[in-house]
Amino acid sequence: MSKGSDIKLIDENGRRIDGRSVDEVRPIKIEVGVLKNANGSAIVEIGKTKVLAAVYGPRDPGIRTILLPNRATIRCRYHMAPFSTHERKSPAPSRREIELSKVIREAIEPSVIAEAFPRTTIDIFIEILNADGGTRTAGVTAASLALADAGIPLRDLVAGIAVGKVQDTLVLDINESEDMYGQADMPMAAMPSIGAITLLQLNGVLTEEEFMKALDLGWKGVKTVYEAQKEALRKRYVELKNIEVI
Amino acid sequence: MSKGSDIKLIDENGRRIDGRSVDEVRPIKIEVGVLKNANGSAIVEIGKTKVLAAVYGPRDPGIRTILLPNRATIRCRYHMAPFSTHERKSPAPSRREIELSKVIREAIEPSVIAEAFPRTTIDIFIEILNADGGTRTAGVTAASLALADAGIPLRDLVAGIAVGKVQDTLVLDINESEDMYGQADMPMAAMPSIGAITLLQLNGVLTEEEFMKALDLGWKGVKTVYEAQKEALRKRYVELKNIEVI
Amino acid sequence: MSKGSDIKLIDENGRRIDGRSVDEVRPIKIEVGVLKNANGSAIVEIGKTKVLAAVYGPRDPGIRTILLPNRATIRCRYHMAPFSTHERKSPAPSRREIELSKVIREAIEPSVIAEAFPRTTIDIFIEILNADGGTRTAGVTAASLALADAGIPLRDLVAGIAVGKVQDTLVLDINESEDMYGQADMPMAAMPSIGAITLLQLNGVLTEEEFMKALDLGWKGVKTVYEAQKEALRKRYVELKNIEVI
Amino acid sequence: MSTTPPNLPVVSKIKKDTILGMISKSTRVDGRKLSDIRSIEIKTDIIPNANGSAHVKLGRSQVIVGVKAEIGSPYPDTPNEGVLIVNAEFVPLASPTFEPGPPDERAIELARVIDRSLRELKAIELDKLAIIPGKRVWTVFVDIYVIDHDGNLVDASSLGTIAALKTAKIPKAKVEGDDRIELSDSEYMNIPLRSITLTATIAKIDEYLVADPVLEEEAVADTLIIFSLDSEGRITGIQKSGNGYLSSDDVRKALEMAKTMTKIYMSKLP
Amino acid sequence: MSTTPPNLPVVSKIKKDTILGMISKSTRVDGRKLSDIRSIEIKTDIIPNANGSAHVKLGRSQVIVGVKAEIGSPYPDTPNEGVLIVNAEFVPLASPTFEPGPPDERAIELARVIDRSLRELKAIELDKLAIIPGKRVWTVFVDIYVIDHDGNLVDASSLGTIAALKTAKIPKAKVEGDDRIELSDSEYMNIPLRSITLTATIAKIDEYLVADPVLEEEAVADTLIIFSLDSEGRITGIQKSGNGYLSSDDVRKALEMAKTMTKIYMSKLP
Amino acid sequence: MSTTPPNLPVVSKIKKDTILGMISKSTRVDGRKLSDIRSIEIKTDIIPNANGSAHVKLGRSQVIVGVKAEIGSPYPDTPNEGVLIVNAEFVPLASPTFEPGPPDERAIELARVIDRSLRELKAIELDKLAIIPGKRVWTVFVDIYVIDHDGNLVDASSLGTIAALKTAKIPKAKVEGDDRIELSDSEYMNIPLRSITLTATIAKIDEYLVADPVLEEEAVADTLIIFSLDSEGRITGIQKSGNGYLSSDDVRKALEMAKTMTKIYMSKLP
Repeated sequence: MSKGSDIKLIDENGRRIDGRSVDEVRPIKIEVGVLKNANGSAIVEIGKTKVLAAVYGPRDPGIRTILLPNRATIRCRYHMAPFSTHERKSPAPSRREIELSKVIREAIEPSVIAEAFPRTTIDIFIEILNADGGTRTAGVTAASLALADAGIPLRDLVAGIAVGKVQDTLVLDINESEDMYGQADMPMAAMPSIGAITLLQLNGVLTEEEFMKALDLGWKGVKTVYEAQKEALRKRYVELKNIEVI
Repeated sequence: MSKGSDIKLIDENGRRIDGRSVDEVRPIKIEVGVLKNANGSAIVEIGKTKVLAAVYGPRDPGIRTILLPNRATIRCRYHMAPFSTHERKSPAPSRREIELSKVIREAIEPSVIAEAFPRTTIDIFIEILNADGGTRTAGVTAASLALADAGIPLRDLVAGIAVGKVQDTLVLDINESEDMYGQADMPMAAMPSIGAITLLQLNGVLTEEEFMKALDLGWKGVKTVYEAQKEALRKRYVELKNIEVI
Repeated sequence: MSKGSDIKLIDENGRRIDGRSVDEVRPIKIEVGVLKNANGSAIVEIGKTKVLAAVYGPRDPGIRTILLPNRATIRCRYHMAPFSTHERKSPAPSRREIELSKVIREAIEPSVIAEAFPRTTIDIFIEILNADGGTRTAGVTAASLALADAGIPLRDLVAGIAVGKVQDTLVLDINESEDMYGQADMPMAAMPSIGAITLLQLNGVLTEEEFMKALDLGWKGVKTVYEAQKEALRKRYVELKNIEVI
Repeated sequence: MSTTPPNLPVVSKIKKDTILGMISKSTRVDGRKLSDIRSIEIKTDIIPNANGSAHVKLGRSQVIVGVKAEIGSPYPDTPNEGVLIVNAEFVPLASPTFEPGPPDERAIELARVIDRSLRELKAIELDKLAIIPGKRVWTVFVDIYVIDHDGNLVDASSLGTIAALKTAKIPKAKVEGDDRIELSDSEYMNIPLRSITLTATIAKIDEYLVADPVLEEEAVADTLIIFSLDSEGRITGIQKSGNGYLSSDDVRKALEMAKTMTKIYMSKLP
Repeated sequence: MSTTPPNLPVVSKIKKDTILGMISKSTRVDGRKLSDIRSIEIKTDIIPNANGSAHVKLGRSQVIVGVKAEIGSPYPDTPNEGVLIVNAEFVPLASPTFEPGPPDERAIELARVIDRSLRELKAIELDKLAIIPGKRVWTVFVDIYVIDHDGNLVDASSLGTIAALKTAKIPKAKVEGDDRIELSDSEYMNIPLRSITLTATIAKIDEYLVADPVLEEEAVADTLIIFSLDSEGRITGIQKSGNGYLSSDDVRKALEMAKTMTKIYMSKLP
Repeated sequence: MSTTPPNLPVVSKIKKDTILGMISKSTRVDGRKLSDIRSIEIKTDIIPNANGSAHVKLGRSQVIVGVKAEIGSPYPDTPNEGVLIVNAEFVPLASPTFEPGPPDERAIELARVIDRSLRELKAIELDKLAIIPGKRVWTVFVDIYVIDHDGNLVDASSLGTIAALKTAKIPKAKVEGDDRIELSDSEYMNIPLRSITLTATIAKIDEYLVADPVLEEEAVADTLIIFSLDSEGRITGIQKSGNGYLSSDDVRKALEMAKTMTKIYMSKLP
C-alpha cells in the first residue's frame, strides 16, 4: 500500500484524529502472566492494538539440528488472528508475517542472555488479537515482558513504538489510519538502559533532518513504554508475593 | 451440506428408494487378502460403496519421534480416490478426510493389542473406491479385516454401519441419497462380543427417544456386518489352508 | 501442448527459421568455473538457451536417511528462473520440472563414479536462465561440466542435444519455435567415448525408420556438444594453471 | 495420517492411580464432584475489528472467538443463502503440544463438531444473510482461537461461538442500482439465530463418567463423548473422541449428564 | 530434488546373482522367457461413480483407472477443444515404499509418459469434446490409482487408461438458450478415440533385455526403456527411466521387443 | 518461525579475532578500507525472454535480475495503476546454506526491503502502466535471482533491480474496440521511472562500521543496517537486519557512510 493522501490527520489545534497531541502515546494497558501453560506471558494493549505474547522455554524442541552448542536458539513467530484485521486475514503466514517474525526476533535477541541455556530453544509466540497500528512494536514489548515473566535472564527489557510522518509532521505512536494515509512509518525498539536500538525500520520517505528528529521522538516513546512495562512487572511481582504469603 | 428436503425416500409400503425395508442392510461382499505387498488387506462392498483397506506392520517407520515405548503406534489414513465421488475429488486430503482418519483410528485403537509391539507402527490405509454412503463405517469394517489378515492380535473385530433418519423414520445403513436428503446420519462401529462402541457420531438432529432407538438399530446392523466379516475370514482361512496343503 | 501446425519451419532452400541447415547445431558458448561458492559450475549457451549448473559435494547433507552405504547419493534439481520463459514462470516446481529433475539425474548417474564417496551427497543444481528449446539437454551438458569442475571422477562427460521433426523432416538441435510448431522432439544425452545413451525421450510421433535416423542424427549432435565441452574444460584448465603460476 | 498421540503431558502410572483413586471416592483433582463443571467467565466485544467476539474462561482453559462477516458469493448449490465457515486454530502459545502450521486433526475435529451442530440445526437462518440472492451474500467466519489449554476445549469453544454470534453486529446492507451494495455505518443487524445449541463433553475414565474434564483427566481418560444439545433438549450432534470405547449404558448415562451440563452452560450465555 | 533411490526392496548381491544367473540361461524368477509378458486380467465398469473405469492385473501388479468427465472451461490457447488431464497416485497401500502425500517423481513421470503418448498422437479427438466452443468443454480426468506394485506399473497403467477410456460413457450435452447446458440422463456418447497407443516396458539387466519386468527385476535392472506404440506400429513416445545406460543397439532390440509386446497387449483390451 | 541462525559458514573465534584485529587497524580481509565498496560490474539485456535484465557482480557476489511485464488486472483499491511485484529467490546453487523450496525469511526480507523503497518513493509511475484503467494494467514482475553469495546481497540486488528496470522495454499497447489489447511488435516504451533509489548496507562489527561487507564479515557482524537513499539524498527506507544492536550514534554515522556509498553506486548504473 502506498502512502500519502489528502485526509485531514491533524487539525488546526495540532490534535490528531483520536485527539492526541503529536508526541503523545496512546493509553497503554499491560497484564503479565495471563496464561497457565506458557512459562511466561503478557498481554499489551496500546490504544486499540491488542497483542498477546507467550514464551516456552528454555526447552528441548525435539529437533536436534537447530540447537546451538554455546547458546539457546531463539525462535519467534509473529502471527495475526484471522479476526484481528478489518478484512479477515487468512491464518496461513503471509510474507509480511514471515519478515516481521525475523525483525522481532532480531529485536529481542540482544536482550536475552542466551549463553545461559546452551542446547535449548526459547520459543516466543506473538498473536495479534486486534490490529490498529504498531502491532510489531507492541509485539516486541509484549514478548520482552513474557520473557521476563518466564524468568529468562535479560540484559534489559525491550520496548517498542512507531514514529510516523503525517501531513509533513512527525507524530508519535501512529495508529492504523495515520499509517495508511500518512507519509512514513518508522517502527523502533530499544533497550533504554543501555541506549541500544534493536529494531529500526522505515517505511516511507524522510529527509535526513526529519529522520534525526524522528529518532529522538522514537526514544521518547520507547521510554514511555518502558515505564509501563516496569510498572506491570512490579504489579505482577507484588501479586506473586501476595500469593506466596497466602 | 444441510439436510432435510421433500424428496420421497420411503414409499407407502415402507420401502426405501433401493427397495429395502427400513431395517435392512445392503448386500455385503467381502474379500480378504487381495493385495500382494501389504501385510494384510481386504475389500468391502456394501451396496455400491466399495472400500479397500491395507495394513503394513508392525514395522519400523524410520521416524523415531512417533514411536512409543510401551505399545505400537497406530497410523491411519482415510482417503477418497478422485473417481470415487460424483464430482471428481481432488486427491489432496480434505478437512473431512483428516477428521475421519482420526475418528476411524480411534474406532480401531481399542481393538488392537498394541502392547504386543512396542516401538513399531501399524499403518492402516483406507481407500474409498466408490462412495455411496457409509464410507467411514465400511472403512472401519475393512480396516479391521485387514488387521486380522495381517495377523495382528485383536480383542475383537470392529464392525461399522450407519443409522439414518429419513422422513421422520429411522432406517439402517443409509446410502448417499438418503444421507443427502435425509434428516440425520449416525455412523457407529463396535466390537460386538464385548458390547463396546468404538465409533459414534451424529450428523443431524434426533430427539432423545429417537436416539435410543437409533442405538438399538445400530447394534442390529453392526451384528449383521460382523457375521459377514467372520464368514469372509473363515473363507480366507480355508483358502489359505488349502494352499498350504497343496 | 499439441504439436503440428502450418507455420513454415523449413524454406525451399532447406534453411530453418534461424537460417541453419537441418543437421546444424546452434552456436555453443561454454564457461566453466563461474561461481565462487559452488564446488563446480558451468554456464552453457546454445543459441538463445542459457543454462547455469552448479555442483556441491561430495558433502554431508545433514539428513542421514538418504545416505547410501556403498556410494554417493546424487541429488538433482532442474529449475526454471521466473524470467526465463515467455510467460513468467511461477518459481514453485511444476510437474514438468519434477520429471525433468529425475530424467536429468538418471542421465548423469551412469557417468559418476559414485562408489568413490559412500555416505555423502553430490548435489546438482540446474537453473534455466533463458529458455529457447533444448533446456533439459543443455542442463545435462552443463551439469556434467560442473561435476568435472568440482573434481568428481567421471567415466566420461555426458553431452546432450535434441533432435526434432518439423515439416516431416528430421532436424538437429530444435529451438522453441520448432518444438512448438513441429511434430516431434527427441532429447538425447550420451557418453560418446563408450557409446552409452543416458537420456532418451520422445515427445511426438515417429515411424520406426524415422526413429533410426533420428538416433544417428542425435549421435552427431551429441559429439558436436562433446567437443565443445572438452574445449571448455581445456581452456579452464589452462586458466587455472596460469593462476597457479601467478 | 492420524497417529496415536503420545500421552502429553505425560501422566505417569502413579498420577493415573491418584486420579482414579479420587474419582472412585466421587471427587476430582480440583475438588469437583463427578458431574460438576468448572467456573465460567465470558466477556464479549473484546475485539474491535471483529463483528462479534468473546473471550471464554472455562476454569483455566481460555478461548477467544471472533466472528467476522464479509460480503462474498454464495455456494452454487445454495444460491440464496449466506455462507457459514467455522475454523479453529490451536495456536502454539496455548500448549507445549501445539505446533505452528495449518490446523491439525484436533483443531479440525473441533471446528467440524461445532460447525455441524450449528448447520444441522439450521441454527443460523442463512437465507436472511443473502444480500442479492444468487449473487452476493454475507459470509460469516467463526474463528476459534484456543489460547490456553486446560482441557475440554470443545465446550469452551462452543460457548465462545454462541456468545460471539449472539452479540455480533453486521452493518445493514442496501442494494443500489447496478447491484452496488452500500453498507450503513449507523444501522446494524444481528446474526439471525433461530436456535441455540451447545456442546457438553464427558470423559470416561475407567468405569466412571466425569463432566467437563481438565487436561490431566483427559490424559488418563479412555475416551471423551461430546453431545450437542439445543435449548429444547434435542440432540444436534454426537462425537466420540478418543482411543477407548463406551457401552450403550455409558452413552445413555453420558447423555443424562450432558442435559444437565448444557442447561448450566445456557445460563452463562450473554 | 530428484534423489538416487535406495534399492528398495533391498536386493542383495546374492539375489542379483541369482536373477542374472537365470537370465543368462534365458529364464526368469517367475519362469517366464526373456520376451514373455505376464498374465493380464482387465475388468471394466467397476466404479459406478466414474464415467469409465478399469481394474488391471498384470501378474501381481494391480492398477485401477477411473475416467471422469466434467464440464469446464477450455484452455485459452485451444478454445475449441476439450481438456485431458492425466494424474497418477501411488497410494501407500500399494507398496512399503509409497508415502502419503502429493505425487512423487515416479507417479508424475508415469502420468506424463502416458499423457504425452495420448496427446502427441491426438488419440482423443479433443475438438469433439467442445460443448460450447470457446466457452464450455468436457474436461476428461484420467486418474491412475496404483494399488499393488509388483513391477512394470507403466504398462499396467497404460492398459488401464485405454480400457477405461474405451468403455467410458459421457451423457449427451444439449445447449439450451442462454448457454445453459442440459445433460441427458438416457443418451450417452463414447470418448472419441481416433487411435490407440500402449506402452511396452523393457528392462536392461546387465547385457540382457527382459520384457515386462517384475519388481525384483526392476530392482536389479540397469535401466528401463519404455516405448509407446500405436496400432499402426508408429512410435508415439519413448522414455528411458532408470540410472543406467543403453547402447544404440540395445535401443533397437528393445524396440523390436516392444512391437511384439504391444500387439499382445492390444489383444487383451476390452 | 524465525530461528536464530547457526553462524554459517562457521567463523571460528580465531577468524573473528583476525577480522577484528585488521578492522581495528582500519583495513579488511580483502584489503579494503572500512568505507570502501567492492568493484561493481553490471551487464544488462542478458535474458532475451525478459523485458529487462541485469547481471550484477559486487565483488564475488552475483545476482541476476529479470523484469517481466504482463497484462493483468489491477488491485481493487488502485484500479487505475499498474502492479509491481518484487520477488527474490535464493537458489541453492548460490550458497551451501540455501535450500530448494519457497523463499525463506532472508529472501522475503530482501525482496520486501527493495519493494518498499521503490513503492514508498513512487519510483515507478504506476498510473502510466494502466492500459484500460480499472480493467487491464501492466503487472511488472521484478525477479531477483541470487546466484553467488559473498555478502551484501541487498545492495547487489538493489543495483540489479534498478539496472534492469532502467533498461527494460515494454511493447506499446493499443486498445481496440471491445477492450481488445494489441501489442506492438516494433514500438516499445520504457518503464516510467520517476526517481531512483538504491540501498547501502553497512555492517556493525564490534565498535566499527564497515561498508559493503563480504560474507566473512557478515558472519561476525553484530548487525547490518540498510539505508535506501534516492538521488536527492532522501531516506526511502531503513532496515536493521541482524541479531545485534546499534546506538543512535552508530545509526547517524552509518547514514553518513550510506550517502557516500549510494553516490558511487548511482555512478555505476547503466
